[in-house]
Amino acid sequence: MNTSGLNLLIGLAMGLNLLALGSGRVSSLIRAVSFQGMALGAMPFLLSHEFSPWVTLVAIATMVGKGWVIPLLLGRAMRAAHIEREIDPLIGFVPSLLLGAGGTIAAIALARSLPLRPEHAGTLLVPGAVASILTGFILLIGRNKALSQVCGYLILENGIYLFGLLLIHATPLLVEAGILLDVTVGVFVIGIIVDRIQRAFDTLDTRKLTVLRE
Amino acid sequence: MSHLWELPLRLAFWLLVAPLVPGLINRIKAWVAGRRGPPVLQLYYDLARLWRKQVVKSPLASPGFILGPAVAWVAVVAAALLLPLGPAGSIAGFPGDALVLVYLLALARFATAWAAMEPGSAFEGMGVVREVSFAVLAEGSIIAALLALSAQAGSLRLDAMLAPMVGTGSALLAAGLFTVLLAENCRVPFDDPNTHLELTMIHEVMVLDHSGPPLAAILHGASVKLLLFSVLLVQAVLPVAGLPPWLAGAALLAGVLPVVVGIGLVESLLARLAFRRVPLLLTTAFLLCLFALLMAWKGGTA
Amino acid sequence: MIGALLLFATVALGLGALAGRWSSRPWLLLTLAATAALAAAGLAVGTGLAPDWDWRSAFTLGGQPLHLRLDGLSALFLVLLAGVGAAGTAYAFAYPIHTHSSDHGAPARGRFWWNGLLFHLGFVLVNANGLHFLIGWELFTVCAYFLIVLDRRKWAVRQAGWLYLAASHAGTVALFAFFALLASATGSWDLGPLRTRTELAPLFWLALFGFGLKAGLFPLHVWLPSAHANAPGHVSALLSGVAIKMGVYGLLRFSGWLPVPASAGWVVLGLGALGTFAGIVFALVQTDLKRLLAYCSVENIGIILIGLGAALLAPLTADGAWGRLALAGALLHTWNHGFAKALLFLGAGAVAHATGTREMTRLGGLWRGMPVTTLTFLVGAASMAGLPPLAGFAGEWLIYLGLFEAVVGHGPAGWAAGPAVMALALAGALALATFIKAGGLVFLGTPRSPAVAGARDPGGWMRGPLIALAVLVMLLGLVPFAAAPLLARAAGAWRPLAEGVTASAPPLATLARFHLLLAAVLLAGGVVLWRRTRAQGVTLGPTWDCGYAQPSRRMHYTAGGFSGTIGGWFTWFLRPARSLRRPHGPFPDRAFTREDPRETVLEDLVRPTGAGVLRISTAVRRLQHGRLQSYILYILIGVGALGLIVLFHGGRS
Amino acid sequence: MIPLLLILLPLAGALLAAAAPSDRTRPWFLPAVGVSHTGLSLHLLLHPPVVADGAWFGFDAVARAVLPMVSVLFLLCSLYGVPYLRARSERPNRVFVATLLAVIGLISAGLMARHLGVLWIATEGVTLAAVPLLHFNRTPRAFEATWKYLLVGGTGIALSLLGSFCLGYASLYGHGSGDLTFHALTEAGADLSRPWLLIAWVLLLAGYGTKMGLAPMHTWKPDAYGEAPGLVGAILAGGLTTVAFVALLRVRSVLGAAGEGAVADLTLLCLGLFSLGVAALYLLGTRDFKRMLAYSSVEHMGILSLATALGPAGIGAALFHVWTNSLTKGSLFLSAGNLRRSAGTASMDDVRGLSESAPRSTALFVAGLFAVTACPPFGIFFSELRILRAAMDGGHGFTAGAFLLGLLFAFFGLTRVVLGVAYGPPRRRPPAPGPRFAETAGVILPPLVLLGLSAWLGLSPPPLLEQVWSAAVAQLASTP
Repeated sequence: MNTSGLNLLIGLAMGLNLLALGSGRVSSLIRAVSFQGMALGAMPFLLSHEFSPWVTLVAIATMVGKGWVIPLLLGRAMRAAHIEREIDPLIGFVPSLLLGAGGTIAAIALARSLPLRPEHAGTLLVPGAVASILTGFILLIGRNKALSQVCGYLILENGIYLFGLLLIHATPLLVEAGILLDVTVGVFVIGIIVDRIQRAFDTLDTRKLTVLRE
Repeated sequence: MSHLWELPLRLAFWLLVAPLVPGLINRIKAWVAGRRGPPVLQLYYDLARLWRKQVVKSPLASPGFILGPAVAWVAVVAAALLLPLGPAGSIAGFPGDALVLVYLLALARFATAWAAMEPGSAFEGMGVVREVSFAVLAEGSIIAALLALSAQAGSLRLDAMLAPMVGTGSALLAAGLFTVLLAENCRVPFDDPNTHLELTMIHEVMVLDHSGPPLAAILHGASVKLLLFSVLLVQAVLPVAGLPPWLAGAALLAGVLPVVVGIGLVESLLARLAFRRVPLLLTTAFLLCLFALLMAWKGGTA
Repeated sequence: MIGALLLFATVALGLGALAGRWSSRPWLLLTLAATAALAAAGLAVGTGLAPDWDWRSAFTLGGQPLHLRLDGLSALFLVLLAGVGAAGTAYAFAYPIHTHSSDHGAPARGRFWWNGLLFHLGFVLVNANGLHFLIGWELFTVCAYFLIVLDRRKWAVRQAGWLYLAASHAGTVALFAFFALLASATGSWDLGPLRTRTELAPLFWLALFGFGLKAGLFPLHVWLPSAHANAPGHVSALLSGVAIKMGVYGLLRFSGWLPVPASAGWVVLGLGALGTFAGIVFALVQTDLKRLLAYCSVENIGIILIGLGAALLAPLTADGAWGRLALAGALLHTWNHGFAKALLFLGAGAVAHATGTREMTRLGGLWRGMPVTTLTFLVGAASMAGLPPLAGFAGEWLIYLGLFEAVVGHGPAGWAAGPAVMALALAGALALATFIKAGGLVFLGTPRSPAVAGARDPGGWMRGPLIALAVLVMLLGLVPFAAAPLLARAAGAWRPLAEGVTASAPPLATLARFHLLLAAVLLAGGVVLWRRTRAQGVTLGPTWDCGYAQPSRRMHYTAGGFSGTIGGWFTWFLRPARSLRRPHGPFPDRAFTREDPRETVLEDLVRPTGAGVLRISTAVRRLQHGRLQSYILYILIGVGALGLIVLFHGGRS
Repeated sequence: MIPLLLILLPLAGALLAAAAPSDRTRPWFLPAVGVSHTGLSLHLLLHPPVVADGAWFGFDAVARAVLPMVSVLFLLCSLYGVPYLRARSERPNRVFVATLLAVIGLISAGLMARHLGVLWIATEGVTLAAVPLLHFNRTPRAFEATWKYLLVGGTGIALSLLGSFCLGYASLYGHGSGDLTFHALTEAGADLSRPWLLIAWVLLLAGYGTKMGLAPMHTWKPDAYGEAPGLVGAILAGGLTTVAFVALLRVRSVLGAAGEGAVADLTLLCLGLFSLGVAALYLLGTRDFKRMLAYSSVEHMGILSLATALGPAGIGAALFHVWTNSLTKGSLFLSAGNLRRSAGTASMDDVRGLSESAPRSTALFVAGLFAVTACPPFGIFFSELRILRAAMDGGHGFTAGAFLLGLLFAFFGLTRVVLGVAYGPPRRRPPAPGPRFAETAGVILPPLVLLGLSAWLGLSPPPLLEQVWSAAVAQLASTP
């Protein structure tokens, strides 16, 4: 398999994480997510030695779902709700960036200490996964706009997908496909709910969504 | 000896001798004050007169107004009969009769207080309150004293308890019991039996509304109670029971007289205490009895 | 035979509960029949006509085979339950709850829960399986709760009910632990004598908390006053007469079956003495008739526990006879207090129903309109004040004997017995003051309102129980030795070595002779004085209020004023709520001073603690503030914490 | 093949229901599926099929120990659902019925899943399918609740997926074939790489713990349960949480096989006690009787988790508790739904004296209150007592004490709320909009039957169930 190419893609994804953390414009955030989705979609090809229909299917589905459909959905919602940028987020952009960067470094350090199979030892899969998961959490916790949180959730899912690639040969692809399907559907549902909320509250600012409390 | 003629004898003793005591006390007070004072037998005359008078009863009062004094009188007399008389011992001694005696006096108090509540007079209510309140400490002292005696004698029968060697705590016991006697019988410094300022009275104010035979019963009961306490006190301190009958009789007399004189002197020399001081004095009596108890308990390690 | 009686009682109670939904008369008959059967069973075993009854069935409940047993101890309490139960049933038949509240389902509900309560009380008494004991215990608490809140539209009633429920549950939780530990130590839920398993001794503390709370042991009595005060008359009667005695039963049962720690006797006796004294002081200062009676129950539980404590201490001395005397006294007092206090509560219920108030200061002069209630109340009051020749004195006298002998024995137990005697003595005098206050303010003097003046005795079905209970109390006092065999068998069932409690028979016989004599003489004295007075003639005149011409009802002694003197001595722990308005100027307008008694332990100890817990709860609830971001952060924190635990543990292993 | 029917039948029903034209007849799909589902699972309960070790789905001992309960619960909820949906005729119920059926199918799948990935898929499926049920009322509050449910739940799901990957990698690293069936993982046992295993456990515990609603991952529960129809609350509290709990049980058995049972139990114990305490504190203060039920559910999830930590006896008791708790909670949710509809609100600040406006439902609610606070003769009393004994037999004195204390405070809170809204003079409020709520047999009987079942389980637990539970314990505690 093509470790250097893979690492290149993962590095790209990690860069996109930082971009997502630093960008105040929701549109660029969505764009970062879609690029990351595409990058992820390409990875199975690099991982697999020989052509297999399943792998292709998974890859295509990923590319289309993560890279195209969902960003489209989010973009529509964004335009419907007239959200241009994230105003005073809970965790500012600079702190988010620093956190993300620190997290990435920590992830790499952590990955060293974890026992890995030889064929994975060289790849950035684990650090990339951890970094993306961290980025996702930062966005989920630190942003006010529902859309930004959805993007955060997507990045979180991407991180997990990266980690899943470790098992892509071991586990039957049926499982992979199912998991992928579920994730996609999940995001679809989230998108729909975002849409509904936009109509019900005609805003996507989660600061308005604090009626239910003790 | 057989109870057949002993019971009437004792009854006669208590009923007939008792009214003498207040008379004697009054005599001594008069003597100290340098007056002639009422005759010694005054109470007998009063009782006889009251017994023949008719009764004035408040329309608020229930029959309990009449029956209360009766119950009180019977209870006191019964208590007196439980008390052993020197070598003659007690007529119906049984373990624990000491407690029965105390609770008979409580019964008498209950009946008097109930009767006093009957007419619904503010003053009598006041008397009742004071009576039952001070009784709390007095009763505590008596029980403590009895406990001391029984610990000393190692028995719960009055006749055994009252026939001890002169115990270590006897002096304390005597002081304590004498104070209780004064309180229980409403003498100075707790109460003034012949004042007429209702606000200051305890016992007298409770019987304000009574008249005629019930009042007679109350007054006579009071005198019996006084004698009972004096006899109890004497026997608790002096080893009377050990002596031959005639000597014992003399000793009893010789014991009761000083008590009576003491009461008289106290009444003539002391002034009534302010009511808020009363609990203090009674607590002192209580403590005296408690110390007596401790000495008796630790001293007579059987 | 016994089994048949109990089965019949169960069936009758069940049918009665069903019938009571629709009509009251069949319910009355069935329930009375059930109580009769219970009484028969209890007496048969208690007096020794029938041997102890032990019945194991293959029928399982909650996976446990049913195991019932009726021995002397259970029998004693079963008879109490039957007696009070029957009286309460007849009373409830006439007691009109729906006149108090507007919901007309109340009487039917009352009948249903009443039968449930009777059944479960009996079930607790006769079963010998820990699981079933817990079931019965919990269910009788629930039934009692629903009976307390029968009149549930009233806020005070609901408060009292909830307090009762909550406190009881705290006790039940302790019993959960007790029985579960017992079961896991013995490997089975079956109960029975385990006197040799000394490692079980510490369990006694759990039992003391659980059962003591139900019994109204002094610092744990907080639920008792309001519950008893707010329940309907017959319910308070059953609660105070029997339900709190179940705590006593539990303590007796398990201090007899299990070994107890060496210090148990000291603690029980000390708590008993404390409760005796504190209870009666609180009772004295109350202004609400039923609260007064409730606190008096706290006192009497204390007296009973003094007896039990002495019995537990007795083994310290070579000759434990005095312990047996005290135990017999405690058992006898259990009966006396059960019946007399039930009588008093029924009477208080009648008063409250006839006048619509429980405030003693608003009552007065009821004797004219309610002669039967007055007389029966007088009997109960005298018995509760421990006056001869009534039952109250007999019990206390036995306990006194035991304690005196403990002191006379100069053993170490004297250190406990002496103070206990003092507590008993002071409590006796205070009880006298208390009941003079209750009787005098409620029944004597002037009626203080038109409603009170118009009050009349209740109907026959409510009068009957009063009379019956009064007669019972007098009989118990006059012939206490009649109870001696039951006491002996009960004590024998408690601990075999206490079999010699027949030691209590001779003194009781003596006392009985004396009581009979005294009663006769009292009667004679009364008659003599009465006839003499009649002969001399009685003229009616206004109360001679020291020449005050117009004694008005405003001049009566009030409840507060009556207990003012003694209350003053104990302000430091009574801590009453004072409000005072002094008269001002030459023509002062309204001025007043009033003291309201408070439940010190509840309001100054329990409530602040609860407030503290609530403060914590409020702080924690703020975390649920509706912001999604923090919720996700919580998840991260959770993951981190779990990770740390794993790391830490991994580091160790 | 029959076991798969338990999954396929409801899913087919869902498709048909989605296709069915009429809102009036569609609700009858629920009881139809409910009856057949219950019939199937009871049949399987009596005649358990043999399950191949490597099978991805299977009606194995564990599924057999809980699935019948879910079927029965669903049956009664579906019976309740018909009159409920008729009363809510103003709403189209196509999506509701279809997704409800899908949910029950996926719950069955989750309970029968013997493969880590499949289990995760099923759980995720249930989570997503439940979304339309939550915002059935279409109120802004409902949408907000759904939103939080989705993101919090989604995060949990993500964590459990990550955990599953870690577990898979643990087996892969231990030269496993990467076969993720629990059987294979248990076989691998000590070969699993310890660090990955522990990481996996933490993530799975957090993830499935979120689904169970263990504190501090419980935050979605009060909102979701408070806004969803009572019927949905019953299914979620009785079904979804059960799936998550069974998942944890299965994973826990893998750790046990790998010799890491001790640390797993420690974490379960801490999480359980923490949830119990937090729930008790919330219950002391909450003022809404539907949110109250959510916190009570958190409390009982905590009890399950700490019971699981008490070894085989505890796990047996926990399985018993799953039954009693789910049935009782179901009854409570249904009667609470009735009360909510008759009062128009669920806050005890506005509601009082329900015993006079809706006597039967109130009686059921109060009875349910006593049932859920461990009052005999209802089942929870017996299951909690069994847990207590397990703790004491195991010498966990502290745990037992904390457990009892938690129960006590929870009791204070629950009684405070329930008795507060049940009794007293009713507040005069403007009647709730929409058709007047009537206590028909259709909405009274199901909760009543559920309570009855709970009491029956307690008073005479059928020996068959006891055997089934011990068999499940045997399977879970099997260490090669």
